[in-house]
Amino acid sequence: MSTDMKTEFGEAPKGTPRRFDGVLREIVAGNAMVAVLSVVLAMVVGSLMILLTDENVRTTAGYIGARPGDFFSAVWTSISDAYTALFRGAVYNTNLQGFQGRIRPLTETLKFSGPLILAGLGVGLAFRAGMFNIGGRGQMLLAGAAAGWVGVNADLPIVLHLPLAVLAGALAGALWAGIAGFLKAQSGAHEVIVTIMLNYVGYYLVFYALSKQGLLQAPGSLNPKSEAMPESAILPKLLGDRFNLHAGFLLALVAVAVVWWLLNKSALGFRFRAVGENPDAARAAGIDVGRTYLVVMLIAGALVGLAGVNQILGTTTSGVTVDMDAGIGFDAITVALLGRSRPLGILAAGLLFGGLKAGGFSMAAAEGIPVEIVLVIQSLIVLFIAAPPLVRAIFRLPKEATA
Amino acid sequence: MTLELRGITKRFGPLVANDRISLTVNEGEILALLGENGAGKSTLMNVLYGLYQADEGEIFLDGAPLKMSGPGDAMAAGIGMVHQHFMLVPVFTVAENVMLGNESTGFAGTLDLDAARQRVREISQRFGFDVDPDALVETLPVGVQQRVEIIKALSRDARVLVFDEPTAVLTPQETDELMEIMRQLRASGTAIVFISHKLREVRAIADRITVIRRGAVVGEASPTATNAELAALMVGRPVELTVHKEPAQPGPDALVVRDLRVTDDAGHSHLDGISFSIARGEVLGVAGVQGNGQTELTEAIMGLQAHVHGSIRLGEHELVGRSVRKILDAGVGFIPEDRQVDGLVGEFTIAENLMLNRSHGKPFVSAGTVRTGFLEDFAQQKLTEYDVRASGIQARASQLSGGNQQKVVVARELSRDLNLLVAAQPTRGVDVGSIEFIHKQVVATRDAGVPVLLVSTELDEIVALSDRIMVLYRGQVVGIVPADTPRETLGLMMAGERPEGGAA
Amino acid sequence: ACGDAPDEDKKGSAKSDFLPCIVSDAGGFDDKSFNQLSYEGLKEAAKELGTDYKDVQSKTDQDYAPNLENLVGQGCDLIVTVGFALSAATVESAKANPDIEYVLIDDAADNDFDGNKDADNIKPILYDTAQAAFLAGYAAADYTKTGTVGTYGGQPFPTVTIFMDGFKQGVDYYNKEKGKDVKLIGWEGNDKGVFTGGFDANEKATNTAKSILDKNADVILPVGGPIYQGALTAIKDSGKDVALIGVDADFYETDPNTQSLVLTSILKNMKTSTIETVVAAGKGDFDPEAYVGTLENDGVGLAPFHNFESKVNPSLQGELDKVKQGIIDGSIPVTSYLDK
Amino acid sequence: MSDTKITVPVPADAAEPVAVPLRTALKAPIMLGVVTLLVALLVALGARSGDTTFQLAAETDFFDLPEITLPSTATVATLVVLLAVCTAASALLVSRGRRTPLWLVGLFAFLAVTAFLTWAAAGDSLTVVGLLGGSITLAVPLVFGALGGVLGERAGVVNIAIDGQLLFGAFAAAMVGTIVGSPWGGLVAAMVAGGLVALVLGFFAITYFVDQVIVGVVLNVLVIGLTSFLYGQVLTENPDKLNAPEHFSRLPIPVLGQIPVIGPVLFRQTILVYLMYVAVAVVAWALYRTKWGLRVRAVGEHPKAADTVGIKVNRTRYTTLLIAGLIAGAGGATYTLVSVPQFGEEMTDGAGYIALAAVIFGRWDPVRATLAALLFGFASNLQLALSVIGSPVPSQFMLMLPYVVTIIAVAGLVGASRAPAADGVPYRKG
Ligand SMILES: Nc1ncnc2c1ncn2[C@@H]1O[C@H](COP(=O)(O)OP(=O)(O)OP(=O)(O)O)[C@@H](O)[C@H]1O
Ligand SMILES: Nc1ncnc2c1ncn2[C@@H]1O[C@H](COP(=O)(O)OP(=O)(O)OP(=O)(O)O)[C@@H](O)[C@H]1O
Ligand SMILES: [Mg+2]
Ligand SMILES: [Mg+2]
Repeated sequence: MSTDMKTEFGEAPKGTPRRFDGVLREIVAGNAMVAVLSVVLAMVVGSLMILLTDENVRTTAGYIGARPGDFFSAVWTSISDAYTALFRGAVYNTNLQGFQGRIRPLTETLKFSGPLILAGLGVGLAFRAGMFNIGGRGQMLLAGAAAGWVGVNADLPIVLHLPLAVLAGALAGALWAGIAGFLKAQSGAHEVIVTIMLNYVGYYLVFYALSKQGLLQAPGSLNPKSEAMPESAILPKLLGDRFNLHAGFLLALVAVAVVWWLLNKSALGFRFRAVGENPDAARAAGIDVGRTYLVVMLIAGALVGLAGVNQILGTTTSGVTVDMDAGIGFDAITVALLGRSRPLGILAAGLLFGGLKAGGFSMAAAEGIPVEIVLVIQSLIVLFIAAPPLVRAIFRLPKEATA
Repeated sequence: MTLELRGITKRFGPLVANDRISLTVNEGEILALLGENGAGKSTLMNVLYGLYQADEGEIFLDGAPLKMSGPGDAMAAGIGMVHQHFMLVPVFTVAENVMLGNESTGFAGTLDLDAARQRVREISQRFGFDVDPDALVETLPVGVQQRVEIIKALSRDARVLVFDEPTAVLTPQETDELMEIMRQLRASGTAIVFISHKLREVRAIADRITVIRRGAVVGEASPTATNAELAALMVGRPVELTVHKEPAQPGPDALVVRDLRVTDDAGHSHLDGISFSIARGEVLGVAGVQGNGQTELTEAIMGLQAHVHGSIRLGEHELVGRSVRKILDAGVGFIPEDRQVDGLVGEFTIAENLMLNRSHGKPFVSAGTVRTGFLEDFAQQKLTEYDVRASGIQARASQLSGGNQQKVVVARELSRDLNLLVAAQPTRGVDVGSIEFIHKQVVATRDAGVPVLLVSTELDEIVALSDRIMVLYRGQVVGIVPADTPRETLGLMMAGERPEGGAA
Repeated sequence: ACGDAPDEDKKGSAKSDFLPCIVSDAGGFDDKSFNQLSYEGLKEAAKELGTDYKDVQSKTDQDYAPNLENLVGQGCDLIVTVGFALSAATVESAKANPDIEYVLIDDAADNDFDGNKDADNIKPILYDTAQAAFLAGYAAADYTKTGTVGTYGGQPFPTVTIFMDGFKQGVDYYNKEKGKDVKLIGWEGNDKGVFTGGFDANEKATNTAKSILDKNADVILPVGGPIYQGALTAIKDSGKDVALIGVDADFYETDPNTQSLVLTSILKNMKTSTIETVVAAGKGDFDPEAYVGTLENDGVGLAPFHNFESKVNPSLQGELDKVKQGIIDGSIPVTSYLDK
Repeated sequence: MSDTKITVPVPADAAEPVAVPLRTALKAPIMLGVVTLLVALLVALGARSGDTTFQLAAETDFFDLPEITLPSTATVATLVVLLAVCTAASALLVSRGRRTPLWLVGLFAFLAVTAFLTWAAAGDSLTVVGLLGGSITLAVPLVFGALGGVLGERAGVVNIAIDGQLLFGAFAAAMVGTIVGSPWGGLVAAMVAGGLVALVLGFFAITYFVDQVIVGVVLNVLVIGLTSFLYGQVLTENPDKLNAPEHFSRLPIPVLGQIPVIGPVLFRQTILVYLMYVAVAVVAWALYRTKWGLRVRAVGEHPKAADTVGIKVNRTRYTTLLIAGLIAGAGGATYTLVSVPQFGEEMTDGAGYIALAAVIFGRWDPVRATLAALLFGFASNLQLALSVIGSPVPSQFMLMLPYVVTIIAVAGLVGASRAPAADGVPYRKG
């Protein structure tokens, strides 16, 4: 992951950033067919695991010789029930009354995708400038804690309170990520190490604040948890109280637009990309590489921070906890990679993962299918999508002409 | 022994890099391959060496077909290659590089480094090289690296040797030495394929010359042909080989460098108190074997070196201690010596590369936003003006041939108001057609009253373009001499000898 | 091998249509602690009632609300939620679904701290574990030969530190009564103590235990699900004669590997409470009144010495009975976070 | 052509030299200064009275070593002075254009740690042997993981999947170890499991040119998903038969184990620790001294150059990756065959990422990476030891210690490091 290979060595590969790209570009070039087939393939593997968990399938397998029909119908029921539950949990639930109720799962999907998109943007943006931000967890925690602190402690009307809390969160995320950017710029400390370590430091810091009266712990409580957020600091619900979908999703959409502008239209984004693709040339062209690392990490941290804000002020308003990042900081890496670090790609990947998450809860509740299956399906989708030739080979599709 | 290529065709996707090429090389003979950038010379040699698989055609050694699945087979057949882009592992020592792939081992696969060192010494002795087997390759000057490549090829007792542009990075003396080695090898029966853009060298050493254009053989030429004939054959049109320029009209001194010292992070000194000045409308050429401080000099002017002492004044401005951006804003244009590392962002489009060093304001950026329309018009105009051969302004820089990449850099640097042009190796690896063009641009810049600092390892280029020549040796100025100083004198100066009559 | 096909689908057997459900906290149902015990309780209750049941595990804090919502969607009649972490989500779900009965284990469901539970249809189940831990502390102090006993926890949560708190008070009480100076390592009160930083059985747990044994402790109380596994390894490695005190359930029965090591266990009868509550609810007698397990109502207690019967002072059991009586009648004060 | 005379450069006139700060060299004295200040602050703000006792001997030692008892405040004060002297020496050297020598940094670190320990353990005693020995045990999976990481990256394959290899290794060791009834079986299974993850990584990264970072990150998630799934579905169904592996117990080495201090720290460990010593030595030797190692390094630095001398680049990468996987997998076995006798979900708790940090911290060198992992182990164990003593610092801050130490070390002492040049770049032939 270094970039200081020097001249004379002919074709010795230079720097890393390009590694995030070459193959990825191929993904874009590869058609939608591969994406769809990747999902199918991942679902097939998921099916095998679903079958393993199904008792009916296991018992009927016991007498498959005697009555094979039982087995196959059990297999069919098991798989179709599972994926129906997934669909019902993520998109449209035919079991419920009225369109409003039936479409509710879709709104849940949107709700879950909000923070994934925000954090994915944070990771993806940093990627584009050649920084691998594994620190999503810490950044979300600090951001959530800061937003929660403002939420609980400021006594303001909603028009001031909410923006202030959101801002505090974004700022905290920015500062936490900024440490990695700053150290990289100042001493070359590898951002992978620093962001990993900051995850843990942030966790214990927030834990401490939550265990300390006067800091974040709810007054009178002994649990490491803050008070619930007051009305004036809560992101408004978008579709009324019957739905959980809140303004955090709008925040995500706005962030997609802003990052898109930033990367594709702005001078700052131009510098980010230049540094990410070739820091040597960027430096020779008068771009301050160190400063760029710092700036990109600040913005990336703010974006990831917004994901934390989204959790505390939107999804779970009952108070800050040390677990509030819910693994989103790490999922964001996968989202960003699947979205090829491009804003629209991240939007799509975030929606897909949000849907799988919403559907996963429904599969677990309805069919007792462990949520780990969703993890497996997610990771397989990413792997297959990243290897179009493999998918083509499996489905015996014709080879794409190599560019 | 005879090596024969018959009807070799190699395609990269839709591009036909080699189109039914046939060649023969005989024992004790030097065959030169000529062709402009991208003609397909290296590709052909890579096929010969087993690095690429030919799509069609066969290779015969002494009439027997060679089955080649990799370089291993080529080496086994006695084919060796000195690659255009050195195939050396920078962080390995010379001995390690030479033994790689051909290691002698002791107990349990332990490397026998002593044997490798011995082998390096042996070959060095035979050809009069001075190479330390334990030196790290990345710390060696390119000229020495070139020798390591040669030792590597020789250490495997090759009967056919391919030299792909070995002289691009050598000084005249080194080139002469290399020629001598090639003659020695020829005398001992080795068959040699020699690739170079330098017509003088080709004519001096080749027994036969084959010219390739756009992947196909376009003709044979004899070593007695003139440079102009060869160039025309290569490019397919007449080429002006000499630079026409009026005598300089130097104005007042514009760039004044005083007691410039540059050290690296480890404290080693690279420039040891050098002083010189360049007048407006004057080209100062910096000659010297690579690694004698030229790189550090250009980088120090550009603000790219960390530890700089002394003074670099451009008009009113002191440049030392300023950021690169401020220096660029002061009107310094910079053509870096390695376009792929410092000059271009490979993944960026031509248009984006054209605005690379002006991303902070007018004319390409307003209110923090890139003015896409303006940029595209600008890029389109430069593409035409500089005759950049590409599919369009949205083509990625990495997809361009070296000559065209260089044109993009030159276009970018020359399309703003300059107070100084720093050009390092502006034509390295560029074919004669593009060299002609770039040289014209440098002269035009001078004639517009801009001082030019030209660094080149190519003595021809220095002599052709410069008004005065400064020779660097081990971080010090050996002397600053007029452009008509004899080559022999320059050569001696490059080896560190002070010219007669000059005070120390 | 192919078996015979069953004659009839067993699923057809008669069932009550009462549907009890359970959500774990992030520890999961195999945490060897409250999730597991509550889950076993629920399963047993469902069996007793002859009903189906549904269970979902949470992976993180963010899963509680969606899990509850999906269970509501599945038509659950009663939902058991385990752990203080689920408190807020449970209250929210309970308010939105007044027809469903909720049982919240180990928390008072009072998130506004007004001293009252926040929704009428929640039954909080709490345990004043400090009382039982007090007895364990007394027993440990009496048993130790080195004069040093130790404890460590997973994370400083109140449900964890309540064990350590009670244990410390027991040791202190013993010292005062007997004029001894038994030292306790690993807990000073006020969040200062030894914690592994998580509830995983891992090298950290082992090393933590090891550090405590290095300080010469010969009785050790690990608090927090599977982290006691670390103590097992550390004890075996040390080659010393060290006794282990279990938590939640009687380790002697739940983990036979510990039989030669376990001095006693601090019992929190979550399984029983869950069974009783769920069965009552299934029969239509859901009582939303908060339940606090104490020594008096046998909600908490101390397990028998089993193999250590012969190794402890013969008088110890008698003394413990007396102390227990004192705690019940209030003559021996035991404080914990539950008294606020 | 105005000038025919040779001009010789004039000596510099009064151009005032503008020096750009020697940033790299300055880092060390600055960092030392910061640490000195921190330690001094500890003493100033949280003065603690009493003596601090360092126990050198383990109880079962052959030799009896004395305990060292030091008056806490006086000792710390003396040490702070010494720290200041070291800082000054470093600053002096840098001002003379030299670098801070490693031994000075080492001495400084030793003094700083001693000062901190003396302060934190005032009025109590500290078992040095336990502290150091525990550091090694805590570092075992990190060292194996880091070795795997170093090997992979030296061959040009970024191995972010270390965590997956550790976790899968732990899982396989627990399950197979139980079924087979021998920890050796478990160890072999763990290695195979690690190798399997590595092969999947290779399959996607080498054969299909998928971005190695993607594959690595995703494989970690995949392994978490799979092991948690199998754990829930299979292991918990019958824990006694599937998830109760027999343990490697401690195996003191007869003579070596009796050496004072060193013996109990290094040579009264489990077989896995001894395997770790061997692994570090063998990997270091193989990488730098054998034909295989030369080829691996060549492939990671300049695959095309390796190709031109007839080395099969992708085959070399596959085999190296496989070996790396086997090693990392063995590290996973520590979790279930040494630490605790059972598998638990996500039980590696991100250790693979820490191992990755050790790889970078150790500059892609097996021995340095091992030292980095040991430093981390030491900081973790220090945290434990101090919280057991009853340190005045809240437990959350103690738990932060290893991570903060790593950041300080990376930012202050290591700085920019250079990965193998072709690290992460798939090799395609023309
Ligand atoms: N050369 C550069 N390298 C890296 N980041 C830069 C550079 N120039 C500007 N930036 C960043 O982009 C932001 C906005 O760009 P802008 O061109 O307005 O910078 P600026 O510092 O205001 O420019 P100027 O110095 O010309 O006033 C700056 O605040 C800074 O964070
Ligand atoms: N690996 C490759 N993939 C795709 N195209 C290639 C590849 N290698 C070479 N080419 C293309 O094939 C053509 C011939 O390239 P080659 O390197 O053989 O030229 P050359 O004659 O050696 O030029 P030069 O004088 O610049 O070295 C060029 O257009 C080049 O861009
Ligand atoms: Mg070529
Ligand atoms: Mg209340």
